[in-house]
Amino acid sequence: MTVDLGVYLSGLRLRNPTILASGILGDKAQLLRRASESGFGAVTTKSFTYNPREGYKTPIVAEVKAGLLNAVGLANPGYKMMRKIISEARINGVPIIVSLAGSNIDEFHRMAIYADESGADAVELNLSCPHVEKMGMEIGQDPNYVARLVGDIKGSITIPLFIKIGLTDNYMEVVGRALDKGADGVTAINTIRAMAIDIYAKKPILSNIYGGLSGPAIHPIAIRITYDLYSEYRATIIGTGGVEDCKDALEFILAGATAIGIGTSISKKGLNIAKDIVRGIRKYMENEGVKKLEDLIGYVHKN
Amino acid sequence: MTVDLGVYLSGLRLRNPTILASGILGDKAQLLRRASESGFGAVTTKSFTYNPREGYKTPIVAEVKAGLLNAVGLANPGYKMMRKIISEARINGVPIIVSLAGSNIDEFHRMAIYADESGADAVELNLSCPHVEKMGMEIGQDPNYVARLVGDIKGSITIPLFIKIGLTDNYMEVVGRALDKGADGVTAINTIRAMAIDIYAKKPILSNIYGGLSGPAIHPIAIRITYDLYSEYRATIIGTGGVEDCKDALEFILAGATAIGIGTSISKKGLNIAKDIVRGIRKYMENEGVKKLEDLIGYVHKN
Amino acid sequence: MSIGYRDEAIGGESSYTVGILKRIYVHNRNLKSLYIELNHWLDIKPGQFLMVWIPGYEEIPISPSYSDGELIRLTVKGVGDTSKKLINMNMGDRVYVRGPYGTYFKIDDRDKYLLVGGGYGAAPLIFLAHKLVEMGLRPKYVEGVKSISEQLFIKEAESLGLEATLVTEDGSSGIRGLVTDYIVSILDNFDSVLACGPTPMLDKVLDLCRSRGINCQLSYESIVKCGIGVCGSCTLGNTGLLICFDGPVLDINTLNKWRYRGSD
Amino acid sequence: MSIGYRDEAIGGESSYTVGILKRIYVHNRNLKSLYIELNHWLDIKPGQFLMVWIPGYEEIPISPSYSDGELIRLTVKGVGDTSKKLINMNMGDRVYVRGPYGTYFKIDDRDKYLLVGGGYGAAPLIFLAHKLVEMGLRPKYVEGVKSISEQLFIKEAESLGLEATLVTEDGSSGIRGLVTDYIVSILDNFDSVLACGPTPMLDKVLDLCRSRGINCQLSYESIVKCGIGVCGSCTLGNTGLLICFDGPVLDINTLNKWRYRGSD
Ligand SMILES: Cc1cc2nc3c(=O)[nH]c(=O)nc-3n(C[C@H](O)[C@H](O)[C@H](O)COP(=O)(O)OP(=O)(O)OC[C@H]3O[C@@H](n4cnc5c(N)ncnc54)[C@H](O)[C@@H]3O)c2cc1C
Ligand SMILES: Cc1cc2nc3c(=O)[nH]c(=O)nc-3n(C[C@H](O)[C@H](O)[C@H](O)COP(=O)(O)OP(=O)(O)OC[C@H]3O[C@@H](n4cnc5c(N)ncnc54)[C@H](O)[C@@H]3O)c2cc1C
Ligand SMILES: Cc1cc2nc3c(=O)[nH]c(=O)nc-3n(C[C@H](O)[C@H](O)[C@H](O)COP(=O)(O)O)c2cc1C
Ligand SMILES: Cc1cc2nc3c(=O)[nH]c(=O)nc-3n(C[C@H](O)[C@H](O)[C@H](O)COP(=O)(O)O)c2cc1C
Ligand code: FES
Ligand code: FES
Repeated sequence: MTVDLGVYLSGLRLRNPTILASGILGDKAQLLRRASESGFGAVTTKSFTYNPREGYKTPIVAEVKAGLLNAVGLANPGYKMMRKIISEARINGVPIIVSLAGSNIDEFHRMAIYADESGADAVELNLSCPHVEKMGMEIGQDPNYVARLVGDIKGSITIPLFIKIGLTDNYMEVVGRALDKGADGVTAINTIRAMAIDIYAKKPILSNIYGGLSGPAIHPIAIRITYDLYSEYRATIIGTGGVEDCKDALEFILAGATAIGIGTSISKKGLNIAKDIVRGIRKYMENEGVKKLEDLIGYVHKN
Repeated sequence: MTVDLGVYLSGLRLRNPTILASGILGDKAQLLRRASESGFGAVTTKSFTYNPREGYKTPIVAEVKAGLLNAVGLANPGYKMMRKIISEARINGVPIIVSLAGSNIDEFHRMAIYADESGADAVELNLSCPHVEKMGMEIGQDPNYVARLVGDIKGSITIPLFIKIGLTDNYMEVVGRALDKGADGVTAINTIRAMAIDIYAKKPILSNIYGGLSGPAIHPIAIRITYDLYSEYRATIIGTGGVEDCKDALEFILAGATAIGIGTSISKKGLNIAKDIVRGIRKYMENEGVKKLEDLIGYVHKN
Repeated sequence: MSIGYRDEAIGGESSYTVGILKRIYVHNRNLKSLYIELNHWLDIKPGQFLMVWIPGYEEIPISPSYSDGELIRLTVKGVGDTSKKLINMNMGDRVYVRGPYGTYFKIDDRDKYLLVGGGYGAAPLIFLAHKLVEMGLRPKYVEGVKSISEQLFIKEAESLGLEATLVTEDGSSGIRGLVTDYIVSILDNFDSVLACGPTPMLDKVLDLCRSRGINCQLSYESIVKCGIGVCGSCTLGNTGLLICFDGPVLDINTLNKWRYRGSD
Repeated sequence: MSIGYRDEAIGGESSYTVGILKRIYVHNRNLKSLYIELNHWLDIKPGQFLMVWIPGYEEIPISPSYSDGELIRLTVKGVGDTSKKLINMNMGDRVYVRGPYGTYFKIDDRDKYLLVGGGYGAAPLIFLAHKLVEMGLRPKYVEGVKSISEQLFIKEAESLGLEATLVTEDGSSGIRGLVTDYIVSILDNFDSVLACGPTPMLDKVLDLCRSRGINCQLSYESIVKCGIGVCGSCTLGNTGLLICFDGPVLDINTLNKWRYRGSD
């Protein structure tokens, strides 16, 4: 049986549903290119900010039992570098999604237009960084702000627009408003604000004290949010959080995701994880008699 | 070196900081008694509701990589049974904390008074059950409601009052208001709403679809919340979430917890986990030259 | 016929192991043995139970009546929605199992064992009989049922070379009466009784063993919901023993320590 | 003197292994070897690195110059805040380490090895020398430094029974010049070069080996922040190779595959 793993993500054709999540190896062209070569269906850049950012001092990560805490601090070379990065990163037509983290609507707007002009295949607005002041959760929690932001940008760019949300009380409202204003899809979810203390040092591990929790810990929460968004809005979703194997990925797809963001597990398994997951999904489809992966999107809502 | 593991929890003397978390084996007298005998410093009952509840149909739990999902559905024999349970459960003076889940202020009020009259050592208001409508998160997210609730009950009972919170956007405000109204402490945190899908069954596993995520997954989030509450309010905190060993417990104490709730890990290690954790904490204190455990409470804020 | 796929092939872990119904043996309309192939190997010891889920129905605890790790046999009586659905499944249908959970029968190869099963409680005992015979032991197998139509594993026990006795309440076959009455006469020939069945039967076996100072291990039932020792629904009588965690197989010392006097 | 406690005693896992400074060897005021006892055993292979954290300071990557799993030796040059703090620690002070991370020198016991260390880059090579000698091999050990005051492990290499050559830029001891110039003359006697040092030195070694068709494994440095292959800060030059994940030890085939032409 030949099976089709390709998906259409708001108009973008992906050869398979795996996407390199934003911030993982994503601020250098050669790493994005390597991710594409390693089998990802699309790649996301690290979030660009208006001005370059050094990021936080080390320790910027803390390994916890159920995942990873990070406080990289949006280290990036500034949005002006994206043109060069996009052109050098492009290979074999693998779509490049540019992630943006502005500190106000104007910054977001300019960066989005620049991304469009620079050849990005889509833009993802990071509304949910849990450890950087003014560029994080506060934005994503305000439905009016998000609606204005999306409305504003949507009128100025030609490529698909995604918003990236985190776990907030009102994500349903925020996403609803964003979709109303023309957002093409939702990336769910970002890391969750958390903390780790070393009991011998008797200090928080991260130099920034707080970090974002990712990995297996957040997977069941991301599944819930994906399920909710699909159930209510039939939204186009990039399900992200704790994907380590094809079962985690398939859980997202059944819940309603069109594609799957992969981040933390790359630190254990390297970029080849995309190939492994794709192989697993193919095998699953053969076993379960599913010809087109797209038929599985949101399947639990129909079953 | 002799070390003192006893703590004062809003006036209650605990021989050690471990507390059986609400809902784990906690609706039967003989199980609460067994927990006390097994070494817990205090025990919490399952949340009582006004009327008896059957709970949800099975599956009520789903094991995920980073922890456990549960949707027990607040199964309990109704608050009238608490008197009998408390009297049969009492042993060796181990404090019994009665957890309450009302669907309105009146229910909470009546149950709290009844708990006080029935010999409970403290009352914990469950404002954060993530999978039962009208008895859950909606309550805990409304600072005005919580303030009224706490003010109302505080005037009517003589025993310490704790509120149990979950992960919400405004927990700082909610707790601040509750403390203003005289709440004696905070139990942080409850489970986080989440979901699991079986990829072969292609259905949500839990009969209730949604469940509460507990275990290692939520530990770094609970640490963050404990840290925040201690940092801002110097609150008395029962740190709860993903405690599997003495390191997890000590992390809570250093972050600001006076005592430690233990739930999910009992399914792996049994009730003897309390003894193991106490032994580990003792050893740690000897090694680190700490005479009184109370000296470690909130230590990272001073270090 | 093969299972069609192996779990390992796709990678990753699930909560449930998938089982596919391969063969059905009908003891009677309401009591069947289901042979189920698993999509990955499980190490199940006689006495332990699985939580068996049929999506759309509930999840119920079942102690397999046989397992080689990949092929398991569940012997199920239809008593309610889920168990009835289970015995009315079709070939090729799937069930989802998690576990195994709980304690199992502990074997000491010097012992002379008496295995006593009541109703579908015979399930873990015939599984155990296979293991004992593999170890070179020759336990006696006793099965107590209401009537001949409920007979389960007498032939299987005999084919293992064991002395097997059927006791029927209505005398339709074998010895007439209650299995607990029957074993009184033979109890003194054994070091240890291993039993599973309805609670009143087990309580009676416990009394008999207590009064004669004979060892026993009893597999009790109760309402198992979580199966993993957190929900508290499965206590045995008034004890603090959890059937899913401390049991289902409980030995006489544990029962004595908890002063278990039988569930009324 | 003992470490006072063992990690296993209290149970559970931490992110960091605690190390206690037990002994300091001063190569010079700005270059020291720290002997550190760990509170639990780590399996560290020569070439791998640890992330070393001093609370209040940063966390930096260090490749141990020796490890028996419980006692490690870090040979550190003070270049910035954290490394300077590290070499100015007192006995009994603690450091926190995680890892080991990254690749290590792969040994094939038929090979004739040339070990070339530049500055503190000699650290993983002297560790490797110990292992090679244990395996019964006799590599040649070459150390290149600016001046005699920076000399590190020549005596240690000799005490292992190895032929060891010191090359100083200023000629204050041993052979005068650049270590890369020195090895040109002897390179053809070896099957494989294992080297660690400043990037320009390694780039030169790579060129030499490429032009002569000699195998090499080179341990490169770059800015390591996460250490676990997620942050992307540690790429080698313009390649997509991560020093913390694909490296630090990279063999010539990998470098060729990525068309690595040296970092400018
Ligand atoms: C350790 C253990 C091993 C078991 N092994 C077997 C076996 O090998 N074969 C077999 O046929 N049955 C076995 N059972 C019993 C089986 O689990 C119940 O018959 C089944 O749960 C009933 O579910 P139902 O939905 O069909 O019926 P329901 O409509 O739920 O109930 C019918 C009857 O079963 C009892 N019951 C309901 N739920 C449970 C539950 N979760 N646990 C226990 N009893 C319950 C009720 O009290 C009622 O009497 C075992 C039970 C336990 C605890
Ligand atoms: C795999 C590996 C093994 C190493 N082994 C050793 C060793 O055995 N002994 C030793 O003395 N040093 C070693 N280093 C170098 C050591 O990590 C740096 O000297 C240290 O990070 C500088 O930190 P600082 O805070 O003291 O100085 P900073 O003030 O941070 O910087 C001083 C200099 O070090 C460079 N640098 C800064 N941060 C890093 C970083 N995270 N990684 C690499 N370079 C950095 C800067 O570019 C600058 O030139 C190793 C580096 C790597 C990558
Ligand atoms: C080291 C690291 C850096 C990250 N940086 C960003 C970022 O710049 N922008 C963003 O939107 N998300 C960022 N994230 C979040 C991830 O894109 C992803 O949403 C999250 O990690 C959950 O997926 P995972 O569990 O597969 O890692 C980062 C995550 C990690 C671990
Ligand atoms: C099976 C189960 C039932 C629970 N029932 C309750 C409850 O009735 N009331 C309550 O306040 N919390 C309840 N909780 C939440 C726990 O008390 C605790 O806050 C949470 O599980 C986090 O701690 P843990 O990670 O140690 O389990 C329940 C948790 C579990 C796993
Ligand atoms: S079934 Fe839940 S504790 Fe036993
Ligand atoms: S240091 Fe972060 S990827 Fe290598």
